[in-house]
Amino acid sequence: MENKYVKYLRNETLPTEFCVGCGCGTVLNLFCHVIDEMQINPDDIITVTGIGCSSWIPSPYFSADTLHTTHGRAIAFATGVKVMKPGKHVIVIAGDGDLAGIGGNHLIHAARRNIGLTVFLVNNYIYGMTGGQVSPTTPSTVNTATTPYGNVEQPMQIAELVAAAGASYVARWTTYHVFHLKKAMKEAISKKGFSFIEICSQCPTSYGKRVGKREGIDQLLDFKENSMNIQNVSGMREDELEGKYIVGKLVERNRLEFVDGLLNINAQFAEGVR
Amino acid sequence: MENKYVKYLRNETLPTEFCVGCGCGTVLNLFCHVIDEMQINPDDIITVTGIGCSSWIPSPYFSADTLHTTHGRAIAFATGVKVMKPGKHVIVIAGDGDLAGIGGNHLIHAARRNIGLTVFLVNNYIYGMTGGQVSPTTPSTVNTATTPYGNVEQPMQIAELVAAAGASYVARWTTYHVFHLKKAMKEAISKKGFSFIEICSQCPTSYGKRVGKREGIDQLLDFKENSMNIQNVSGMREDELEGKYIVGKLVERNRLEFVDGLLNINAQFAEGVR
Amino acid sequence: MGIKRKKIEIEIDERLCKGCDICVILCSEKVFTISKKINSNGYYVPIPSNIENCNGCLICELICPELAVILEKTELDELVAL
Amino acid sequence: MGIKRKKIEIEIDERLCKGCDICVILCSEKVFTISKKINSNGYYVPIPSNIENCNGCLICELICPELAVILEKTELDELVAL
Amino acid sequence: MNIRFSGFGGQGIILSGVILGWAAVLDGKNAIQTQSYGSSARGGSCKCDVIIQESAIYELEPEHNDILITFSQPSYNAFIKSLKEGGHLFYDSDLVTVDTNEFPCNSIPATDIAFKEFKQKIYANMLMLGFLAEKIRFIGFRAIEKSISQYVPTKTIEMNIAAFRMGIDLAK
Amino acid sequence: MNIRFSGFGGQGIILSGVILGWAAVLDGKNAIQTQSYGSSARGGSCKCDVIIQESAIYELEPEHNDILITFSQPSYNAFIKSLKEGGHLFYDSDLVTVDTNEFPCNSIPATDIAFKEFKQKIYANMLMLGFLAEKIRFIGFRAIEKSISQYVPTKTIEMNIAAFRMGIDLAK
Amino acid sequence: MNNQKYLDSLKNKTLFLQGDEAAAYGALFAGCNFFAGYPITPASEIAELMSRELPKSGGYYIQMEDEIASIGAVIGAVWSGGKSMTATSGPGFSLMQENIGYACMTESPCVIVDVQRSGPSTGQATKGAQGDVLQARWGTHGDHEMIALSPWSSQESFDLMIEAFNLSEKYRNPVIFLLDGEVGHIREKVVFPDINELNIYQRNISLEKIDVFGGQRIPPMIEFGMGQRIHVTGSTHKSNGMRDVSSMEAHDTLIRRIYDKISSNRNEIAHFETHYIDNMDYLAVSYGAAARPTMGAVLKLRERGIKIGFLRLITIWPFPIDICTELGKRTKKIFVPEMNLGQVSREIERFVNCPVESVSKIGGISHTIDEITNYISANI
Amino acid sequence: MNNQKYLDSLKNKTLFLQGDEAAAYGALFAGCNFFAGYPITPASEIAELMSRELPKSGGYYIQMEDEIASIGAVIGAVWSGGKSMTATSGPGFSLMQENIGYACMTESPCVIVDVQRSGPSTGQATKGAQGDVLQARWGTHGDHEMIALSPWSSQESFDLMIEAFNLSEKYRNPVIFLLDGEVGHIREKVVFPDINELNIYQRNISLEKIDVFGGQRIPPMIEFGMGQRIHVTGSTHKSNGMRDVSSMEAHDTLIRRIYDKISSNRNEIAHFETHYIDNMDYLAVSYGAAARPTMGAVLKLRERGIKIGFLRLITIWPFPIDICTELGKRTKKIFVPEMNLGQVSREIERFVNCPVESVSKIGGISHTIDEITNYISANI
Ligand SMILES: Cc1ncc(C[n+]2csc(CCOP(=O)(O)OP(=O)(O)O)c2C)c(N)n1
Ligand SMILES: Cc1ncc(C[n+]2csc(CCOP(=O)(O)OP(=O)(O)O)c2C)c(N)n1
Ligand code: SF4
Ligand code: SF4
Ligand code: SF4
Ligand code: SF4
Repeated sequence: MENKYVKYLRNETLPTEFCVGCGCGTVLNLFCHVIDEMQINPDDIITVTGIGCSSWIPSPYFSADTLHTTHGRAIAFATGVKVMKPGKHVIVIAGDGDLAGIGGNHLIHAARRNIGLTVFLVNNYIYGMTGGQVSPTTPSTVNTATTPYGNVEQPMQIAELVAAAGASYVARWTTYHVFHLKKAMKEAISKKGFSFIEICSQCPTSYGKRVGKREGIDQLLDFKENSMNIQNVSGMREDELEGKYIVGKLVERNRLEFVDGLLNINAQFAEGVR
Repeated sequence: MENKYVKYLRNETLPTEFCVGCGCGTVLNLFCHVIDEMQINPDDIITVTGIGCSSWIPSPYFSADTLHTTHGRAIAFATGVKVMKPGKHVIVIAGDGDLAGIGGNHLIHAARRNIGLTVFLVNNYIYGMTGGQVSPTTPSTVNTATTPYGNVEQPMQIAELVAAAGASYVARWTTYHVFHLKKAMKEAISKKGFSFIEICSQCPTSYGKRVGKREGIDQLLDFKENSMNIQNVSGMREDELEGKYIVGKLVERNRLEFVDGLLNINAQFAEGVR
Repeated sequence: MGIKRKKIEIEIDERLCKGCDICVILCSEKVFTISKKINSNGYYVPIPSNIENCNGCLICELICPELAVILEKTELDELVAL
Repeated sequence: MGIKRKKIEIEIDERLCKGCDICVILCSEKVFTISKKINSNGYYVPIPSNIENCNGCLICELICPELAVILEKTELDELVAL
Repeated sequence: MNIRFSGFGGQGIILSGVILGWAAVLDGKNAIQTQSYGSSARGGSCKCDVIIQESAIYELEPEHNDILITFSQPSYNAFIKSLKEGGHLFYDSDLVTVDTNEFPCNSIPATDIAFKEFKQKIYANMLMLGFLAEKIRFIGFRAIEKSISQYVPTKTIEMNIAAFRMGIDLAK
Repeated sequence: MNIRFSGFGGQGIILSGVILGWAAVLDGKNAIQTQSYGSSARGGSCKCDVIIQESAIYELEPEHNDILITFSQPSYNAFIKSLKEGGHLFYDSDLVTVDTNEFPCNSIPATDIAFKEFKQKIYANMLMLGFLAEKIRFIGFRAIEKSISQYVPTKTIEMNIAAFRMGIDLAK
Repeated sequence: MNNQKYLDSLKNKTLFLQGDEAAAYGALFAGCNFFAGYPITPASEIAELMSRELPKSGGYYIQMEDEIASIGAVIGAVWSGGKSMTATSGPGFSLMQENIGYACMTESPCVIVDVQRSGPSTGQATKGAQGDVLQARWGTHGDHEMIALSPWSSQESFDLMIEAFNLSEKYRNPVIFLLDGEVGHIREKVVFPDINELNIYQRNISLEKIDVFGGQRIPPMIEFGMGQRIHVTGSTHKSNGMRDVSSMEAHDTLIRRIYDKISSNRNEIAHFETHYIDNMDYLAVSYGAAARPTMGAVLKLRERGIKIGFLRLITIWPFPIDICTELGKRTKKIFVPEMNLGQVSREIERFVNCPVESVSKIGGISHTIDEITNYISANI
Repeated sequence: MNNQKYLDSLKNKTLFLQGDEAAAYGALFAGCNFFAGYPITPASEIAELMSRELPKSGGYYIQMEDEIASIGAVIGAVWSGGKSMTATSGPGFSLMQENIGYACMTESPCVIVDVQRSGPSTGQATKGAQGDVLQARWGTHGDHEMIALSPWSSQESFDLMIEAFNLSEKYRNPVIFLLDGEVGHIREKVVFPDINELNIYQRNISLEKIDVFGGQRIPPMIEFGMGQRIHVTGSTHKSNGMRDVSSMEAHDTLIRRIYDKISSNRNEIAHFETHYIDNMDYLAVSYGAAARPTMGAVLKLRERGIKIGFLRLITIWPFPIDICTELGKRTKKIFVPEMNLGQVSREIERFVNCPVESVSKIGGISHTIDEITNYISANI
């Protein structure tokens, strides 16, 4: 017998190559549930991804059209896809290093442009695939393969940044919050315009072991214990929020979607050159 | 007789090549005043810049060490400069296209890293040097050389974005606000950590003429009439703020400066390999 | 509308499970126990030994990183079932 | 501490001025007037024709994009000056 | 025949060249037009070259010109050297002071006339074009007028052609 | 002599190879060590090759191995083909089932012993190294012990050497 | 208005166009319906024209945040049914290199215009050059082949752009359109054809499930949204598109096929033009802007009785080896006027035994006819 | 601890190091005090070692947001007194191309390591290759020369890195350190020297005001903070550094000087090693990883009585033309084993008249000695 959501996967690629207990699998699992519950035909989905463990969630596992691009460029490629296929769900899933590190510029500009992509950024606080180098989201003071004496940089607050850049929908959840996250994924996919979820996820191999959480479950329990809903944090000091995962919906608003904007222009010429 | 601030310029490069009435010259002018009033020896300044009209403010005009880099990369180059010369004032001046368009990723990461650079972003709402193509800050609906039927994108709120990215000091002023801007420049230069001013500036040649403001003064008067201090806008709706320039200081806070962080690590080895 | 009774079946897909034990630990009703049996990929697949305790919260099925938890929830109409 | 009296001199640097007239228009005291005289670069350099009206706000000097406004403000101590 | 138009950005220099080049094509000749652009189009001198030939044109950037038209002192200074021996110089007599008598000179105060007659300095270029076309009869007036009407904004066609014709008259 | 260590990531496979290679160098021989890494080090089989020779080593990736050490069934399956005729197979008898009798086989339940004797499975690799070193006497025990003490964390040197020596004993 | 109507409205028109503009119109005639770009001198005119014309013909123009994003969007559009292109100059072309390799690896048909300017680095931004010829071939990492074309006039810029799209679709490879700042900015007469008489290569699309990345030398494409759930990756992949990054065979098969599909069709892809080669002692080889004064010089030299032939390259990559080899045997010396320090001249050296002399000129001003004439006269 | 003390602590040590690690230690011995990079397989080990060791020697490590930023920071550091480097692999190397051109144009000494992996595009990320050899020469736009070195062992990786820094400083040019994934990841014995006995080229810095960008073939540098208010730009500049983007002469003078400072010193920069060339019928040419099995094959072939010589290139760019030309005259055929589809073999073709045969292997596994031996045996 098989889990009924496995039908959404490319069966020949299973079991996944993710490490034991990796959160990427949970994101994949939830994504299947969401597609199922929303009754979306995978033929109407185009997934776009970059390079990194998290990028493997859609590529190769999820069975839909899949564009596995270069490191950091998923959103740029997805922009071309969405413009030519505005009727499809164009869904980008990739890592923090990929989308917010090297790819940060495409992220903020796509949010600003409000192009109708759905982006799930899997933030595992590290460069997983390359073996555990510091990422833009690695908390300060953590030792990684390239911060052997502790990280002196501040971690990026990606969801807040994307909200400031102009996205139509922004939320943050962790892989522990499977019910909330599932709901948020549905909202994000339904939302017209640029929608974005930062998913805090465990990486036992490359991150967890560096913070004394060697098993996937250890980080999950950390998510469980240290999450706070965004509605409850206003007024709290930066130091009070350290080590906390601020979850919840940050933004939901309506603005002109980019491809609609282009289509409006083209419509002006529908009857002749103006 | 000569204006006494001209001594801060490379005299043989004058008069500037800026168009008549361009705001870049005002930024240059104010910068000279600031250096003079702060009694900073230009030998202690290293200016770093990208490609574009605004990048010409330091290069070639301001007489200090000048690193004129590739388009969008000024902050990346400046990072190497600051790490090796933490005692110097490393000042980046460039345009919106350069620093927030192609260079947006370096901008947000430098802000996050909180490296002690001072960045003056001259926002003229257009790609000036290349002849008036749409920029990430061009207001919606404006016709440019590459948006002949109106811009369908939303303009980027750069100062807000840099604030969200983690900068230590963020302000926005216009070239009309010479006194405020001068003061802000001083604050930015004095501030430890990443400091940033978005300077709204007129570009009669490439932008002004497209919005019916053909002379530099026309845009200056627009700045004068349509600016609102950030302290007075909270609670206002997006549509009420359209066409307004929100000026003032957005952020001032203290965080560990990046190069200090590196120096702390090196200090641990001052007496031997640990 | 009658009272519903739920019938739940749980199985773990041996082919897919990697023995991370997340289901074991996060199940509030302790439905799963760690096994000693290795599957062909070298992983210890948990055993859903206390299915009767399951409250149908679905967390195991949703959170399993390998889509290995097979959970079938059949809702039986009490009136009919009686 | 006595009362200060300001002496102001204004000149425009012909070499640098590009005739944008920003100083002319933004000066609240109408110190400058547009000229008909072209400089060697082909620009019309304004004339600081009403220096006596100057209130010393400095905006012309600060805002001139060409650093062409030469403004000398000498503060004379009233007591000494008397 | 190599013709160079020169002056400040905003004086319609490049448009003059494009119109002339296209007129030459309409007249059955070969023509290419090139221009200087970018930062030098903002501050300093701006130029626009047109080569017109019966035969195929293989040269891209003429070293020397047969005709130089200039609307500003800096551009005159910069380009007078490029004029061939025996070449013709055209200039706006209000804006340019000529310091050589090597060349046959033709000048009108085009900008001033334009402002006086058409209320806008911008018509100076068409005035000069007419003046040039009459002085050096190498492209048919018809072709030039057709070219003008294709390149200027529809609303200004009439004015531009009027200016062009006035230039012709001034040359007579 | 080409030696391949193989198993899962986390079993200390690569460390074994590095220690052996360095020991060979300490023993005055030439040695190179290579490993597979990256994504395949996470999921599937992981391997570490060591080439030891008296003469200079020009080959980089041996096609065939003289010795294969394996700690998992998948890696056994993957690499048994790489073993030369007459090559020696070493494996953890609890984790690997051998389906051929082409090769001289040497096995101990290293992981189980490690867990029982040293409370941690991770010492299985040093047990196996000792076992191998005694069975195939090609590198001095001294050199190996010196290499171990340079490569394992200071606090675990003693335990690792104890495991190594127990491996030797088991082979006697 | 759809593409057909739009193109009908341009039928047989004659215009006075810059090489850049002609290239853009060529793209529209070729069926280009997606352009993503970033402004840069001297290529911005292409973007500007496309932003104005594409909406009229039912296509889409987007200005991206940089050149990397531009080429990314272009490739994304290709797989979503677009005929797509971008245009840039040296600095942007350098930035695009990683994703140009991706386009090669995924066999994504698209056209990348590089309007070459005087480099390296920012160089002389407003001056033309031919300094990116070898970069067009070798700019991205790893083994690959490349198609690159270089027109010498506005009319050829138009015509060749259609050919660029055709080759790109036919060989499923990116095509580099190597304009130079000179040709890009000359304005000259261009005559448009009747679209109905043009030969536009239609993308070879399979409606059935097939191997999109192997099985045949140039497999047909399947696009997104066709329900085939294709997998496109720049990692080494099997013929069905699925990643296989550890097998030597998978890599060898894939890369050699991609390589061979171009190099084995060299003679079909390689366009050139010859003049006076039947009766020559010397040979001039040139292309793009430099070919014009070279042609002028050849005419002059022949007038003077010097027996010189002329080979004008139109396709630069894959390099027209056969014609070079053959002509190399029949000439005492080859002169190669180029606006660079000698790039095509190097390639020629591989195939001939006679001396090859680069007549190089840099600094943004094209050779004059006299310069080339005199140089050749003095060096024969 | 300062650099001197740190290096003293490493004096005469023997370690078992990967080629990557050896390269990093080489850089530390050469005085490298700034590293900016971005992780990528198979180059990450260099960054990791530098992040650990640089602080000990008083230097600085920074991980940037991408490779473009990394090379940018490296160049910024150079002008601020740093001896600086970065390390990447193909995808990152492609991204760096624009700023590598900037480094050439501004004559900024720095070292860029490219640990080549199997491409194009993402290819086989964990497999080694030699596919970026021509990219190292031509990857950036515009005319430029390049220095590139390629070691074949961990020890040479260490030694050659010191040479890389020396050449970079001496010629004021970026140096590409062309490691390959194979050599980068082999672990073998490395013996460190005594720093005091090493020849470290000290940057030529002028304390007086001089022309930093001209006047002499390789002008001394002036760094930021010396009170000289220098002007550094990637646009065409006069010898004093000030931009001059319209004069042909300024460009021609600058670019030809930058070009000639490398190419005219070709024989001083070009290192190679020859074996058995005095008595040969055939010649093998190789470098980097492929040179090892080639050496093994040459030994085997000679044992079998086949008179084959071996030229191992250490410097790839500027290409060692003279030795190739000379040996080309004395051999019937040249065999070039490379882990690519033939890159150095193409360059050799320019200079010899005998047949040049590429013995190419791709797919991430290096040639075996037998493969090369058999190939050569079968093809002589
Ligand atoms: C241009 C380029 N630079 C670097 C790499 C190497 N690389 C592969 S994945 C990765 C980062 C992975 O981190 P993240 O995106 O956070 O994904 P994760 O593996 O942590 O899920 C990097 C740097 C690459 N493939 N391409
Ligand atoms: C990589 C690269 N892409 C594009 C360009 C062309 N370019 C030069 S300046 C510029 C933009 C200028 O806009 P901005 O930075 O806003 O400065 P402004 O001229 O408006 O002050 C561009 C796109 C370039 N030089 N390099
Ligand atoms: S390295 Fe981390 S992110 Fe990657 S598969 Fe393993 S646990 Fe998951
Ligand atoms: S184009 Fe605009 S920004 Fe550039 S110099 Fe002119 S006015 Fe200033
Ligand atoms: S959560 Fe899934 S993979 Fe983990 S032990 Fe349970 S069934 Fe197995
Ligand atoms: S503001 Fe300056 S440049 Fe403008 S007119 Fe006045 S003095 Fe001249």
